Amino acid sequence: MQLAGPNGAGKTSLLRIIAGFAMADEGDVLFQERSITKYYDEYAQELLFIGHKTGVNTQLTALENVAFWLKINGYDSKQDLYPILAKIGLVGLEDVPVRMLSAGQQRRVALVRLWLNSAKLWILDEPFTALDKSGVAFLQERFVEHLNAGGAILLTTHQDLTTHFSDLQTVTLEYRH
Amino acid sequence: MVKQHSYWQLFTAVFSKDLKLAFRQRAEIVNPILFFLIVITLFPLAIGPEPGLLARMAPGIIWVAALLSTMLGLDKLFRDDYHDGTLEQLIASSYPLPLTVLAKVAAHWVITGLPLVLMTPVFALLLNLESSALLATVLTLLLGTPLLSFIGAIGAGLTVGLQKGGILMSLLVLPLYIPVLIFATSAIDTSSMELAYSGQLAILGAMLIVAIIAAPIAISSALKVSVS
Amino acid sequence: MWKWLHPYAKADRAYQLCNTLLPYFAVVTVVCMIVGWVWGLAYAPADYQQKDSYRIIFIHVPSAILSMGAYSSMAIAAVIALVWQLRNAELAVIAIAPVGACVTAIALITGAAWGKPMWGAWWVWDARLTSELILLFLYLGVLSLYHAFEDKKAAGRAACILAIVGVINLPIIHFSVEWWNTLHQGATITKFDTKAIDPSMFWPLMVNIVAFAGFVGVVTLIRLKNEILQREKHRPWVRDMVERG
Amino acid sequence: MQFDSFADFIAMGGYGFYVWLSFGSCALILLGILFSSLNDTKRIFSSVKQQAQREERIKKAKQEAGQ
Repeated sequence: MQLAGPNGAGKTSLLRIIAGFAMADEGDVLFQERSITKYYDEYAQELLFIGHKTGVNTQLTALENVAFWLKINGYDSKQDLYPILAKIGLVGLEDVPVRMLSAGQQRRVALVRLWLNSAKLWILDEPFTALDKSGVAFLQERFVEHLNAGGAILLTTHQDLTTHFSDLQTVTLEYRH
Repeated sequence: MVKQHSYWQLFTAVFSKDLKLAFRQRAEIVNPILFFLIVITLFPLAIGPEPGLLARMAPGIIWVAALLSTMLGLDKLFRDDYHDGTLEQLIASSYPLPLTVLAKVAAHWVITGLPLVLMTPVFALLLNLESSALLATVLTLLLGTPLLSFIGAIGAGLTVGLQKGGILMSLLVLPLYIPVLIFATSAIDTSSMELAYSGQLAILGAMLIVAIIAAPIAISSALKVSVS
Repeated sequence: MWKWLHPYAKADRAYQLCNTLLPYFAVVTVVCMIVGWVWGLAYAPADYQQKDSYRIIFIHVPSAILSMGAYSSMAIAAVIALVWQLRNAELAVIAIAPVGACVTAIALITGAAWGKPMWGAWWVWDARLTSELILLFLYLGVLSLYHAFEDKKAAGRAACILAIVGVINLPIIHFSVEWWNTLHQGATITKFDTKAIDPSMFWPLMVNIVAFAGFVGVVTLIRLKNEILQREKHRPWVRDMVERG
Repeated sequence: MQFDSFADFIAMGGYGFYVWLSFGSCALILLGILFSSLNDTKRIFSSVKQQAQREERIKKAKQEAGQ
């Protein structure tokens, strides 16, 4: 599901409301017919959120950041992360404090989570920003894998995804004065 | 990628991450202690070096200095996590937020509160504190500083999203510190008169337990408000 | 105008200079330290009034002098760094600060330990000890300011400015503390200045002062080499020097 | 030698505690700053080596990707 619309149309705030970070003025968000405000912990089990802010601490290294994220989501953090970091294009930068990396590389450290989770619902806010050609293709491959495994993705992006995803639904938001 | 839940793993993960960050930037540990020392040094310069006078005022001076330097450290408690998005990940993680907050405040106490308690006997020499009152001072600080961290973290959680949060946080938090200050300094005074001060310590201990249970819940709802 | 200073502006030349100076400083320091301590502790005559507790003078006075000396040389390096834009001088400021702080801490501890048998209290708000304590704060201020910056070039410049501001304030602080002390003279009688020193005590004191100065020099040179390496980490001359190891 | 025996030397005319406290803490601090500086040198050397290895890893990965 793609959320489209001009800048400032409220795409990001809608995403944050659905992810449970913000309160809607009215109405409620249901996940599997249960309101996320009352059952947020169960909802959080199945949620993966990557927003504008990467959620990566600049003082720690990429390895430490990913290991920390795995631990706070209950995954096994002892696994070898070097191959996955290499796959996403961070070879040689695994043990460098993240503040030394470029914006694109920092986003890749955040995006590595897509390969390391079993959440059903992905909520991604402009995942393709600051990624080069190979990065975008790589990410779309992962999306296909996740969809085939029965997962759901709600994202905002300015990329044209229709070529890659035939059954893509789009919701367009306009300004409401 | 199966998820197994161990609350202990989350607690240690958050706790050790904050400690590792603190040791990477030594300033986070040194600044509160230095601030504590400088505030203590100001008083004799202001009111004169007369030992008798200093000794009588020492408990109050030490406690006000400890209170201010704890507050100094609170500003950074959630600020970095808020600005780089880690706070969102913590909220959206599959663990309850109060537990994460408990770990963060415990780490904050170990970084700022514990060094104060350890340095107090040394700095108390500057104020010529009687040895009978020294033990009481250390005990009240040992119980008091975590209490200050928990209460202060509520203020920090509420103001983390605001630009000029620092001053506002102290205005919110200082009134809440007053009961802690009253019982702690009265405990030290009674101990300097060689009387039993276990009553005040018990009250401080009770406040601490209530804070450990109630504060994380208040802090996590404060954080959810700040993030939205 | 400073023609002879210019060649050492290039980092590796400065690094070589430190390397050549280091052994001389080290030898002077070790010799004077051993001679000074043994002479002061074992052979110098006891003070008729304070008996043997006065032997602490042999490290308290040198460390007090060096704490002021290190701060002023740090301030001079800061002036050179800011006025002539000499980056190595900026590194020197960062190299001296920690050593100066340590020497000041020694002066404080030895001052307190010396004061205890005389006045019965570990800490007495005596004029010299108070200004020594404030000097420690100035050092720690420069250090924490330097470490607070992410970008090390800006950090160096900020530390230089603070060092200069500090050195201008030093006499003012010293004067006001002296005045504050005489103001409250009635409260505590603290005569801390050393009386006329007869030669038998004077020479060991001199040796110790040279030893401490040498020590500050040695550690400053080591730290200066570290700072140069840290700043020039990506340069080829550092890389092949590390390979040579 | 001002002292008759080594025991007197340690006693320092009754002020031994203070004299040895100051000399001991002085030696401790001086050695502390000296070794921490030497340790910094070692740390910088190893970080330069680590950086060289890191570039090695990147070059190797590029070659593998190149084929």
